[in-house]
Amino acid sequence: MITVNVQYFAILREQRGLAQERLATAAGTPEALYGELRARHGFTLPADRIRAAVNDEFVASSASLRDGDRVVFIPPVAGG
Amino acid sequence: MITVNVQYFAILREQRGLAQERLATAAGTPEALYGELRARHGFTLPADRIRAAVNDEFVASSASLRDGDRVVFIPPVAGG
Amino acid sequence: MFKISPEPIAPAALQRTLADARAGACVTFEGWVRNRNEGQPVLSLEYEAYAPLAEKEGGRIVAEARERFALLSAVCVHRVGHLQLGEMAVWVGVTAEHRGAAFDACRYIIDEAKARVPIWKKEHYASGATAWINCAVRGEHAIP
Amino acid sequence: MFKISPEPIAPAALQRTLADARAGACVTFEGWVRNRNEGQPVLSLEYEAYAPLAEKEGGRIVAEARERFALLSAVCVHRVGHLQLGEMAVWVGVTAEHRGAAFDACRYIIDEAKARVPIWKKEHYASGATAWINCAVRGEHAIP
Repeated sequence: MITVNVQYFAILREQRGLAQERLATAAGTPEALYGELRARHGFTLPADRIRAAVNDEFVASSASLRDGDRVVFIPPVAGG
Repeated sequence: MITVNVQYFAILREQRGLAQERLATAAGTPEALYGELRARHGFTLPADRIRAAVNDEFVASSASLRDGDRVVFIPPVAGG
Repeated sequence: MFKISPEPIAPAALQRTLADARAGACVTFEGWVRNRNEGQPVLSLEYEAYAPLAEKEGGRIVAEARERFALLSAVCVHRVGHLQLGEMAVWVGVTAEHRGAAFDACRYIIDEAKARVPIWKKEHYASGATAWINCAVRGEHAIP
Repeated sequence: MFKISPEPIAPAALQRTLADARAGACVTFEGWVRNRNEGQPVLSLEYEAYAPLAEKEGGRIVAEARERFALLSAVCVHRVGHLQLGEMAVWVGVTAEHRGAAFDACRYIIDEAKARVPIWKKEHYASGATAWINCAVRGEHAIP
């Protein structure tokens, strides 16, 4: 188990009901962690429409998570 | 013979040394009139680089000139 | 330079930072909150950004534009917060010796920013409904 | 709307005339007097227009842009007189619902204006020489 900090934005923040949380997980990748959180919180966006960032950089969804990482799941963007 | 008003701009104004003049001519078209004035005043631009306007509208260089027309010879433009 | 701004964007001040005696062309793009989207009346828009990564990714886009086009300078500022109709959501300004590079770079920056920078917008409709743009999923009764 | 202006161009006031609740995009182009042209140091520029026909032909260009692109509004103002480095020679502003039309129309207007509107410019060089741009002829020792 590792402990990570997860930040939520936009539709994920609303569906989770909070902007960040610290949690323990057995997930080794952003993809696995999103699957776990989606099942727990009913996120509507499927994994293939989400990108991941760790410590303020984009990463592959299969990247390895480490203890203490700050993880952000990025819904489809819509600036401008 | 007809009498026309000719206005000069930019390089033609400088080469003519004035901005407008009233003159009598036997020229029946802007092209003929430009040829006459070029010979008289030494305009450097050849006729094929000049466009003509009569009474504030572009016209063909072969258009008919009429008594009282206001004629402008338009050097290559360079706005912006 | 790419910045996220919780304050209203001040285009005149931004444009003054672009002044350069070598510049013959300045192209700007402004994105304004408009009153309709895909046929629905819109009342207001909320913009939210993941600011640290948005500024990094935006900075990369501006750097790419400077590599691809013969620019003198380029700036993009994106607003966050709850914006009313007519307010400015994004400003892009570029200068170049010649206009072709300025137009191409300005468009490159806004196109890439819209596609890549982690900013989201939520539309508030006259009907009272809201929708996060691009976040609807098949089967939902939401804005496609 | 296309105007010839002997006074300095006031872009903020012009841009306010473009405000429209339907507009999502505003693209502007500014042409500035730059300090070099084709390698020669430039000190200042004189612009001269055949104003009545320039405004007619410019108005036709703006009307063409409105026919070709999905615009909400379009304005172009071209300065005349003796301009110093950094001064604005021309301003084009367009609004549209979507940015593609705004970029395309802004570029169309400035490209066509430069090619068709009877405006001339004379460059004053550091050397003391001057040249009417595009008016050199073969055999002259002038700026090509």
